[in-house]
Amino acid sequence: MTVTEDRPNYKWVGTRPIRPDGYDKVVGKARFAADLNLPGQLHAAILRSPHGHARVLSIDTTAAEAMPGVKAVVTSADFPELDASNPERDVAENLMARGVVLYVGHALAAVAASTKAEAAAAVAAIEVEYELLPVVLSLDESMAEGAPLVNEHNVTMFVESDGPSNLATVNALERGDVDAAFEAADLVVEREFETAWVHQGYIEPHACVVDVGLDGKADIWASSQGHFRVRSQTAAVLGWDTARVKVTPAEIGGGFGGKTTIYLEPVAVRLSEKSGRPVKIVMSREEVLRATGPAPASKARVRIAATNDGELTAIEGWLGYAVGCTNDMAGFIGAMSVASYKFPNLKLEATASLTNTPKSAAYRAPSAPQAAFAIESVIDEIAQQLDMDPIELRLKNAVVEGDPTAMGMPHPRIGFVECLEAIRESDHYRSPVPEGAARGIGTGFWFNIGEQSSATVNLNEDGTATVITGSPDIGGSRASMALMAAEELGIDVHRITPVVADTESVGFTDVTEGSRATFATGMAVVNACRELIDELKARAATILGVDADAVDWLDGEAVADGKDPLSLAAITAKAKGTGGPLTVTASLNAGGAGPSFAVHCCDLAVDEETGQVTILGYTAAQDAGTAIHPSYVEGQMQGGTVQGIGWALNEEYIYDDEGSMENASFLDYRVPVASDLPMIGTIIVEVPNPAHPYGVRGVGETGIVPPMATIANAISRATSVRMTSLPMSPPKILAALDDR
Amino acid sequence: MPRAHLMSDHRRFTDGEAVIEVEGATVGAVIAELERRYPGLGDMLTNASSAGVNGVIHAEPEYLAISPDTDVYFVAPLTGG
Amino acid sequence: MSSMKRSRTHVTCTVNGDEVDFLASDDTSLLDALRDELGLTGAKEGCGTGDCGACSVLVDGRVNCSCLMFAPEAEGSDIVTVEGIAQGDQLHPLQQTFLEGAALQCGICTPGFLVSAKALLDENPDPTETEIRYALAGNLCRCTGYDKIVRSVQEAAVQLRGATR
Amino acid sequence: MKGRQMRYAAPATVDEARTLLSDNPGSQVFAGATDLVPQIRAGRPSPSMVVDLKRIDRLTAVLHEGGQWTIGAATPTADLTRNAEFTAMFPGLSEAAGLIGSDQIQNRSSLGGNLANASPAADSVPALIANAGQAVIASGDGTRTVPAAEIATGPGRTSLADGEFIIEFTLDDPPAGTGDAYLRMIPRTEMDIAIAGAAVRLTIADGTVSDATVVLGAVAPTVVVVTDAEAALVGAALDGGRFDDATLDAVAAAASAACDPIDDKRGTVAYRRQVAGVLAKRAATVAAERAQNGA
Repeated sequence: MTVTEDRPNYKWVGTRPIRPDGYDKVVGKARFAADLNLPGQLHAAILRSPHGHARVLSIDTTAAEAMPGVKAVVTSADFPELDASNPERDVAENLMARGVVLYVGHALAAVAASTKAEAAAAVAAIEVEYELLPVVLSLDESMAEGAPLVNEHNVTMFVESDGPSNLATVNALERGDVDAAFEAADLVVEREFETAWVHQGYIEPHACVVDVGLDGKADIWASSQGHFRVRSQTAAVLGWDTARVKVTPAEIGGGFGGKTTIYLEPVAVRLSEKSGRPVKIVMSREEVLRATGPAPASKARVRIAATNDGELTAIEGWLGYAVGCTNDMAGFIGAMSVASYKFPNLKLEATASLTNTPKSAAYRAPSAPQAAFAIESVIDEIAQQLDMDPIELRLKNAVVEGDPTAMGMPHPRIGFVECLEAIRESDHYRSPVPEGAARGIGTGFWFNIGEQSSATVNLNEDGTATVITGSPDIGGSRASMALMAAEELGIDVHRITPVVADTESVGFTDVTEGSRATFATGMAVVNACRELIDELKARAATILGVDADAVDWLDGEAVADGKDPLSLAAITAKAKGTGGPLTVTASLNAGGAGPSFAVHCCDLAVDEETGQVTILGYTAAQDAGTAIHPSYVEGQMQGGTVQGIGWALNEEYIYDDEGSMENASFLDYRVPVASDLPMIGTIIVEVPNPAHPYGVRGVGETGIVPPMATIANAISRATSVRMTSLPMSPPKILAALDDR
Repeated sequence: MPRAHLMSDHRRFTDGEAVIEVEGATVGAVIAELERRYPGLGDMLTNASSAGVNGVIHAEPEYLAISPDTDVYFVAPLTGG
Repeated sequence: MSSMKRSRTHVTCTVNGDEVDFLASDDTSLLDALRDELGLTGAKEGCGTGDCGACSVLVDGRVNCSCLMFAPEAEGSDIVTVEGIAQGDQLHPLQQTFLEGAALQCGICTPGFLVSAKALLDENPDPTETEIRYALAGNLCRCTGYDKIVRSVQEAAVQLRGATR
Repeated sequence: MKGRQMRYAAPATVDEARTLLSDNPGSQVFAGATDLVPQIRAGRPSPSMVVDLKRIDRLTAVLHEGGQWTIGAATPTADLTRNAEFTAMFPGLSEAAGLIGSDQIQNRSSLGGNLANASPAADSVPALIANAGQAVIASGDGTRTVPAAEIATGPGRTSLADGEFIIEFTLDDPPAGTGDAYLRMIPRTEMDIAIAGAAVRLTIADGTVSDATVVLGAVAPTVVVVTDAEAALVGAALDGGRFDDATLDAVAAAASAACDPIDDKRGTVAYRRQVAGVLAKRAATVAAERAQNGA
């Protein structure tokens, strides 16, 4: 179902063609990073710390080097030490510990050998002497007075430093007079919340294949959300010129933010250099869970003031994020993600603190889900106490264009109200709540980001086109690029081949994150097509013998008064005689990414004897701006929602006292399975983003923001118990029911 | 004159003032003037901020031209997932 | 120790209709043998412990996690991987409905889902939604939320029943 | 690893398997390896040799003769859940066997492996014991037969001597008016290890329970036979086909009291105790229904 504002009648945008890369993916031909093999290739294994925090007194690799099949061994001694001002120092020290290991799973050394088994055996033969240091695992421990230092290199960002600290960032936002507003309030609800570490859980473990030639250049095939970032980070970690590194994007098996940074590539480069052979590294699932980016655990304290007629007058709160062993922006962004309601008075502080756990990474709308869980729970409790419909309460306070975001800047044109109305009018919300079940509502939003993209569009001799971009295709973006190009050029989408090119074959493009590929890279494609059309009109003028400004471009044809229209193919056929190949590259730094709001509705039942939650029905409405390929917009909404359901119900890192993850497998790190879920209904709301030629907002992030509160709110209505700690697993729910 | 809107973290440089009127034809010029008036603030804005201008967030706003009636919102830089 | 030879076992089996043979160490998984010895990289390793189903293959018509099988166990058996589901240039209805129904986003889990769904429909041509969801519970997908996968299997089942009616 | 490489062998007879085991110290039998492979990946030393029991016909055969079932120890559990006659007679055991992992796992997992791995949470074991399953064990040159209940002695520990392995299980046809059920608690709907499980088998004559077995899993180092719950059920009369609340409460209380659980990543002591009681009374309700409808 789609709710659409008036918009032009598009021919291709909004249709659902089969994605061009799909064929290779359903027959097993698509090449993901671990599927690539080069002649003479070695396999690498990585030695990882068994300790949560320790000084490395010595590493002895002599026995490992003598093992059968071993061709190269590297440690941090094989990498330059980056100075503190280098923005990639944390990345460098995360991928090979220098002197201190900061978490269980921190890489210390790597071996390349003829077989995987030989590499693993050699890693086991490396001898390391450790001096154990105190381990800090929780936010409370990290923030405690006199807490041991997690990472002696960390200084608090953006403030005058008074030396190493566990504090990563502090961000405060304030407007109005919060104290007066609470004084005057009819109703105040205050709650504390906590959320656990969760992993992005992409099914493809990190992998790369690297071949360093005798010319000193590294050829890298990698699974990443942005191969230009792989290039820049790899070069920075190695102290190399960027031009020495070429990165070819393999198909990527899921990222969700977790593949916006590197873990392996420079290690493979050094192993390949030392051995003179191509080197492949593939992480195990256990390594993925122990050593790659979870999303921060968090705590929150939120207090909201309301009037008896449901006006939300003030919010005061603190959001705390545990960000792992190095600095991270999570806390900074967290405070800003509180921007869905007008709140004339607002006082928020967000802090991020270090822990001896893996360096955290972005995960879909980073840091917003934790904040939304807290705020949307409290708002729902206000609706319960005022006996107001939860949608009506939100509609009464929802931000519209011109209302301030948390940091003050006015919102641009947004579709929050439209999403609330879409759920209110939906079949789901209008249907009676099933017997024995309860219904919850929750909302969320994410800013989305623009950043830099490039696109090259080549028109071929026969009027077909190749659209080349640098944005890895995680979930159907090739299809979206082809659709926008088809709309612009006026040719059949099947005559367009979208390509994701390597770092030497397309202009610089930032990482695929923040839902920016269809927005920003799409804008580059549109710009390139528009330039091409100008050129096509000029060529048509030559062919037709008319002035250039007498030619119009309509439905894929050049038209001029008194002349037969010229098809695109007719013009490309004469390209040689009219000035040569028709090709345009467009690059941009896209501003104006449009925030995307979502409203979710969930029916669930709680087994009050076991604490088990069964999701019976779920509908998500989200403002996509314009859905270029609606199937993949729905897919982003459904995927984000189900990740949020996992975050809400069962996913969590369980650490032992030493900081070792006890559930580092898909058996016990419990992502939702098919039988846990109903169909996830979708309502695409289309309030076009005025800053994009087709109104695109970007849809990847927001879906994960509402589910936790949506589910907690439904549980509260089912049981009269307010769950404030994620995950809301059966034991926790049963304990809360018993305390009722 | 353009108005610079500061996040609360930045206001310690300005005695708590949240909105400062500053002369400048680009965001960079505004930052330079703020640094001159409130030493330390300009560096902070350069390192830790994006700028929201006319509803659009700019990641590296130094050379962005602004008109005299522009509101410049300094906001934390964004990343995504 | 460096003189230790890794002994390898000679395994003969049928893969996607072709008789093949390969050499593999006894501790090699069937998954690694398919990928490294036979170059069939359609089956993926997502976990290596039988928890994600990305490595699913049919062994004598039954769906198995090839990561849990030792390569020599394949001796004499009939194996079908995702590469063997299409008939020549004719996609299997499941492959077609997955494409049309946008049942894949990143595509890493797709081979496993196709193999498991084929095993289901081979045995039960008219499964309920619940039966589909439980039959696919051994296959993790992190992109789609399963909705479009389940719908595509339902649609393929309809088409297959139509074709055999 | 340590310089030796694991070997694989697929004997065709029980005797060949015996010889392989005795000739190769550190060797281990397997059927599905659904636990073995993850254990090796998690760092447990590999056996010197893995002896595949699936190529021995007797170990994958399912026979029903003379009022007795004989089930090869390496039979894939999918063969049991798909066996309509077996499932009609032992619906609880069939369902329990069908809860061991995904369809992929079901085509590999076996009653023998599930029992011999000696996980306290093994799904098929409580129902196997509730149905008085006997294990036929290859021992020395011959065989010995013991109740399945006597195999596991603690987490990962069994009463099987070196070189011994389970060949098959025998189950007598249940008497008329008998029904069984197995329920477990997992956080998801599939793919998890049981936090608690309960198997109940009841025989009902003239509306009164004449025989009852209640066995819990995942709440103690081994399965727990809850004699107090059995006592509460034997003699209990059904009203409208159902037990009264007092009987069910007594079953639940006895089950909870019989637990000796641990806190771990999968559940807490308190939760396991509480839920074991809930599962026991629910399983008793289902078993009673089956006992009255089935035979």
